[in-house]
Parts: sequence; C-alpha cells; structure tokens
Amino acid sequence: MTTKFNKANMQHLIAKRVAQELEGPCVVNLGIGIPTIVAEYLAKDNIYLHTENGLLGVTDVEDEDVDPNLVNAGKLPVGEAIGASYFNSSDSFSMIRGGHVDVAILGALQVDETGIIANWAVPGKNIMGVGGAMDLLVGAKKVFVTMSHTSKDGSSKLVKKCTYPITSTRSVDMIFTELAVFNIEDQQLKLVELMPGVSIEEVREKTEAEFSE
Amino acid sequence: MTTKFNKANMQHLIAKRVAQELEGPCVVNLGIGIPTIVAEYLAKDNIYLHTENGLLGVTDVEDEDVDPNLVNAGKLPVGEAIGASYFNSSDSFSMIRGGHVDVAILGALQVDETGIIANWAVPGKNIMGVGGAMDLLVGAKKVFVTMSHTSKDGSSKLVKKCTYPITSTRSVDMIFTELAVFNIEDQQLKLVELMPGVSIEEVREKTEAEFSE
Amino acid sequence: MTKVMNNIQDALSFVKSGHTILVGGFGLIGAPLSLIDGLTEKDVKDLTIVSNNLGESGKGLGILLDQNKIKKGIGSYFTSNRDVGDKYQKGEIELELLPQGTLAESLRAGGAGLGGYYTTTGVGTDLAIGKEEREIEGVKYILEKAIRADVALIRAHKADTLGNLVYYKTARNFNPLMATAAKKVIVEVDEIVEPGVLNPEEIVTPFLFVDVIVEATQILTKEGVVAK
Amino acid sequence: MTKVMNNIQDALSFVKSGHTILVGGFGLIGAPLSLIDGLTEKDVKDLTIVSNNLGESGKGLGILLDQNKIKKGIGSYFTSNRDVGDKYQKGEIELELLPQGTLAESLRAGGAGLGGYYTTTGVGTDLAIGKEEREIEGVKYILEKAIRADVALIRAHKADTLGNLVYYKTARNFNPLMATAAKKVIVEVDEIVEPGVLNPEEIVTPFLFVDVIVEATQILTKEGVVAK
Repeated sequence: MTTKFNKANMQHLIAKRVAQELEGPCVVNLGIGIPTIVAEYLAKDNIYLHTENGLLGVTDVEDEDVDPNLVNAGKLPVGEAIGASYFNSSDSFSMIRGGHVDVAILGALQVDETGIIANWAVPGKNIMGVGGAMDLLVGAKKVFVTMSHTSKDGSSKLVKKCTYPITSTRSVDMIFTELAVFNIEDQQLKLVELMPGVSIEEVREKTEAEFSE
Repeated sequence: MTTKFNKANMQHLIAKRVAQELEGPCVVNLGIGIPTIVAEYLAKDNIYLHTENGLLGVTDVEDEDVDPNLVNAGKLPVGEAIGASYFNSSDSFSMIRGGHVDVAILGALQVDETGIIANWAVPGKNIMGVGGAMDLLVGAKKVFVTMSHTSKDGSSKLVKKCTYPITSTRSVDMIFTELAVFNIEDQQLKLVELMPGVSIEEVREKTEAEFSE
Repeated sequence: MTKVMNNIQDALSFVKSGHTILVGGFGLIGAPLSLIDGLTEKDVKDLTIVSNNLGESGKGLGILLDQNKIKKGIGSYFTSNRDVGDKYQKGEIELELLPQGTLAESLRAGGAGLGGYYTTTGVGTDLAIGKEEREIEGVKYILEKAIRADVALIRAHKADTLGNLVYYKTARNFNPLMATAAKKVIVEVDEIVEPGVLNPEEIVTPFLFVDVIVEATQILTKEGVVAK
Repeated sequence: MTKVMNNIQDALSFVKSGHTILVGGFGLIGAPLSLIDGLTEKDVKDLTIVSNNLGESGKGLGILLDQNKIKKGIGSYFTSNRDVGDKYQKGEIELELLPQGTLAESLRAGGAGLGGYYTTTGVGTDLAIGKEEREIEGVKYILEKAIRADVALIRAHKADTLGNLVYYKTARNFNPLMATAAKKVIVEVDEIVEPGVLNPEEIVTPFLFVDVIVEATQILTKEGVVAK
C-alpha cells in the first residue's frame, strides 16, 4: 500500500502541516529545502522569521523588489518585515545558541528512534559543509524536522540508529513527513498523526525506527 | 633638596608632559585622575579618545551643553567629537583587550622596578573596585603611568617590588611623575628626562626602585 | 498579547525573592531608575544583583542595599558607593569583584549560550585566585564563566511595541548585553513607538530578547534623578 | 595620512604569500568582490583563507581556488563551490570545517583578545573530534580557539574617511567580525563620506579597526557581479 506524491506536492504538503503547528508569538528559523516553503503557509502575523545570515523579520519579496544583498540562509531573495532588524553573524548565532529562537525547522537525512538527527554529511563523501545546522540543533528551544519519509531507494529515513554523522546529541521535538507526524518525548518516537489518506500499515511498513502510537 | 608643588599644579605639569608624548594618529584611553587632565593638553586633532563606558571620540564639553547621559569613565560630562561612535561595554572592552587601543594612560599607587604596577587595591582594605584597569593593562598597545613621585608620607611610589596587589603581570611602557620621565625596556626602568628644575639627586633620593640613566 | 505594561509594579511581577537580577547602567547613567525605584517598594529579599556598581550612597541600587534586600553583589566598581564597604565589613553582603571587561564579556557569553571563555585580563593578579590558568599558543589566559540570570532590568531610549530597542549615547553600556542574558527581560524606555519607526540597520537589541516594556517614570537630568 | 586609497592593488600591497586572510561575505553577498578580483591578479600563493564559503564555482574566491593560490580553507559551507571538493580529493587544498556559529564566534574572540571559549555547538559530533570536551554546571561544551589573521578583506556600505563603517542589509554578516580580527583591515565600500555624516549611534564598525578604505569597483546586482 503506497501513497503516491510528486516531489513538489509532497514538500508543500509537509510545509503546510508544519506551519499549522506554529503558535505565535514566536521566532522561527527556517532551514533550506522544505522549511523554506513553510513561509508560504504562515497565516498568523505574529510568527517572526529569523535567518542566520543576519535578519530577524524575513518576509517574501515580489520579483520587482528583489535586492541582491537581501537574502535568506539559502541565498534566496527575501523581503524585510515591519519591525525587522539586521545584525552580524556572531550576534545571529548568539541568538540561536543562547536559546532566543523558539523553533528551528530543518531538513534531515536520517532521524533515529531517539530523535537524534543526521543532516549535514554522508559517509564516504567529503565533509564539505555544515552551515548553521549544529548551532540550531543545540540552541533552538524546539526543533522540527521536515523530510520525505523514505530515501530515493525506498529505505526508511526514520532509522533505528543514524549511520550518517549526527548533527547533535540533542533529540528533536517533532518530525513531519508526507506520511505522518511524530512527537519525540523522553527520547522515544510517538506517532501522533497520519497525513490525509495514509494508513497506519503504510507508516509501519516504511518506518525502520520503533515508534509508539 | 625638594621641589615644591601644589597638587593641581603637579597634576597639570604631568598631564601636559604626557600629552606631548602622544603621536597621532592614535587612539588613547584616559583613566581617572591625572589622565583625565591630559585631554586639556592635546594639541593635535588626530588623537582620538576612547572611554571604556562606550564612546570613541571624546571631547570636552561646554557647561551649557552638558548631557547627563554622556560621560567618561570617571562619570564626568564629556562631548562627542566629529566621527564619534557609541558601543556597548562588551564591544568597548573587546577593543581594549583585543589590542585596538594604542595607548592607555593610567594612574598608579606603585610601580616596581620591572614596570609592574599596582593601582586598584590597598592591602588590609576591602577590595571594592577594579573597573577597567586590568583590561587596559593587558590590552593597550602602550601603557603610560602618571602619578606623583611620592606618597603623602613621602615614601617613593617607584618601589623595588609592589607591596600592593598588582594590576597585571605586564610591564608598563613609560612613567611620568612631577620629577621625571622613565622608560621601561626589558623590564628595567630607565630615566629619560628630568622635569624642569629637578635635579638627578632629588630623583635618586626619592626613588626606591633601581633605575638606569 | 502586548509586551507593553502601564505600571512599574506590574512589570516587576516577575521578580521574586532569591532571584539573580541583572541591572543595567554605569553608575546612574543608563540605569533603569524607575524599575530600581519600583524594587525599593517591592517586598523581596535575598537578591543577587549583577551590575557594574551598586548605585551611589542612598541612590539607585544604593537604596536597595540600605533596605538589606541584596544578598550578593557581582560587579566591577563597588567603590562608587561607600555603604557597600560598610555592609561587607559587617558581613551583611557577599561581593564578587570582576574586571569591568570580564563582567561585560561574561554577560555576553551567558546570552550567547557559551559556558565560559579564556581571557588575558586578570592573569597573575588577586582576581585570578581560584580560577583556572591556561596557556594557549604561548599566551596565558584565565577561564571566566558565563553569567545568566532570572531577570534583567534595563534601560533603553526607545522601544517599538514589538520590543526592538535603541539606546542613547553612553547610557547604552551594559544594557544590550544584559538584555540577552536573563530569562525575563524588562526594559524601561523614554519613548514607545510603533513597529517600523526604528531603522532596521540601527536597532541595537532585536525584539526577541525583550519580554516587558514600560515607560520610564524617573529620568536622569543635570540636576539628578527626577520624576518624569 | 589618509586611510583612503584610490587603487585596489595599492590596497592589497599588505597581502603577502603565506598570509592568513579573512574574507567577508556569505557567498557573494557582502563579499569584497573588488578586492577578491584584485587578489586574482596579484602574484601570491600559499594563502589560508578564512571565509564562510570559498565562493562559487569560477566566481569570487572560486577563481583564487582555480589559480591554486589557496593552501588552506577555513569555513562552514564549502558545499557552495563544487570545485573545493575536487581540489580536496586531489590533495591540493587543506580544509577546516567549522559550524557557522563557531566560525563567527572564533573571529569575534580573536578580535576581542580572547584565547578560546566553550560552546555547546558540535558536542558529540564528528566536528568535535580532537577538541577538548568539558562540563560546566551540568552542560557539555567543547573548547574552540580564537581565529586571528594577517589581513582582513571586507565589504561595507559606507565609510567615512576616518574609517567608520556602516553595512547594508544581509551584506553585513561576517564583515564587522573580521574587521576586528586581523592586523591589517582593508575595506571596500560603495561610498566614502566625510566624518560626521554617519550617525554615531548607527556606526557598526568604529574607525579604530580599519586601516585601508577603497571604493568598490565591482558590485553585486540582480544580474550577478558587474563592474561599477
């Protein structure tokens, strides 16, 4: 039993679901990939977006207003919200590491059954980039992971134990895939919601990690 | 043989002499007491004054322009030079500790014959205040000490070894008193100038520390 | 849900006995005079106060000292208030003296999620006693720990209603650092403006650090502290 | 004696083979494009480049990489230029990867005269291998060292002739930190103004950090990097 998605649909489905989880007022940092799309689904005006390259108060931007020197962490053009402020990279990561950002929404390559994630390197390849991932993992009050439930080869990305280099020893708080939503409590995965049209059997079949229901 | 001074005259004499030693362009931090008076004798306009409470570009201020929220480290009213900037205490001390301030001019209770100074505490009394003295000692590129040559009881303030708690293990660069000017090279005092009307005999008589001429 | 409160005592409702409180200012300059005044009217005790000075004799934090509400002071220059020495002599207050740059840096470290840092300041002096010394690339440093607190009481010039802050001249000093290092950050300001009024390039304390905003009722003038 | 120079190569006269060079920017945003371009025309080698990225393939620092002038890169996200991986694979370049917040903090520590600091970032990961771990008040940290350099090449929006700098939007990023952490700080700017034009409350980099100012000859536009 398999639910079919094209990639864009899947990404938007996940992003929309995460957006619903955000309770304002809060400050949210969005990673690259699916997290970036979350911005499109934020209905409330008291959710403030932080980007680690030095801006609190990110909004979207119309094509004609694009400024090459105003970008998010993915180097995509963004706009400046009312009440926004700019700061240097050290101040930006001080906000993150110091616990002043409420939620970080990140992608992951793997999440293990205790909520530990791997999202910055693949074994056997050169370790070339980490960016702000490790800082966000240790610092954000809550971390939400968004990812496809399985890899291209069909294997589960929710694994018993990460085989890729981990990003932090801190467990994330929630995981959102195209199939289900999980909470992590006491370092244990708990299925809290099936995505529309998805059966519990499908989730079980495609999930290597142990989880409770 | 004793040269007589009243306190104010002595302070101004020393302050004027130190001011002559400053070669612009440079950034100078002035301590409390005699160093504050140095500002009155700065002829050159490329000597910039830093105050650790958060201002680069200190000038004097006319009585009618006094702003209670614009003060120097001695909490005395000051003015704002053209090209001045304000910053927080951490940034201010980062400038000091990071070696970005060229000269610190400080008072001292004692200087020993290796150029180590004591200027923040007296044995047997409560240790109540240190302020920025220790930071300036470790961080300023050059440290000039200004002080009366002797204590009220007539004892030399240039001592063989400090009996008061030292401010830093770093030797200062120059010492200015009402009697003489000393350089410190390789942790040894060297008399480089007698103040007007002062004899070498008087300096020898009133100096406990060894010095070369 | 607004951060703006109309009353100093409401703003101070987060302050409890036994708390560690950061108090901005360099002497009276940039000190949260209205909040300090409010504290003198509040029934709290056993406070640990982190502030450059403990006010002046009978002024600012000096009143709190006289009321025996301060259990411990952490600062760099208690000399500005001679009463501190008397209390200390009588064993009525604990004191921790730090170099001014170390005080500032430890607050920054606390706000930035760091545990501590190695500084050259104080190496080989009496203020290094009991602190770890370490050589890094030929230079001697001592380890200083981060400072974090329950509450910060600070003063800024203007706030927008989101909590973005700008400061005024040398009244800035410790305030922006303290804004980062406490669980609850309470700020008094000269003026509250709408979001968008402050220039985004000019904001010193972004709003995510600020919990409560209140208009100052006391201000520092040439003639001293007066009711606004 | 003015800090303003009229020519990029004159400004770069402080750069020597074997130097460690800080290069501002987050990718091309806020990067000193004119100074980097000048470096590609200068006969230097064995450079250690500290920068968040090593440019993009064939752009910015990417050109310097292609010219084999870079001995070592210290950064957080080399992924943005696939050529870095190829060079690394061939053993033609050394790399040191740091979390982005650690890169920023180490530069700040370097500029602030600190030896190192304890951070939670990276604890228990492959990037903590070989680094000292330490528990402070129940929390695990690793020790990260300060970064200092011979030269910093940075970009700002406006400079006054004294060297005070302001930045523009997210082009600020690492530039103000790098301005504090090198022996010679060379800045390219969009515009040079007289002292007094920049608001003292708004200056981000006070002039004491800046050694050389030059007007940018290359700017980043929607269409990419173009000559000004």
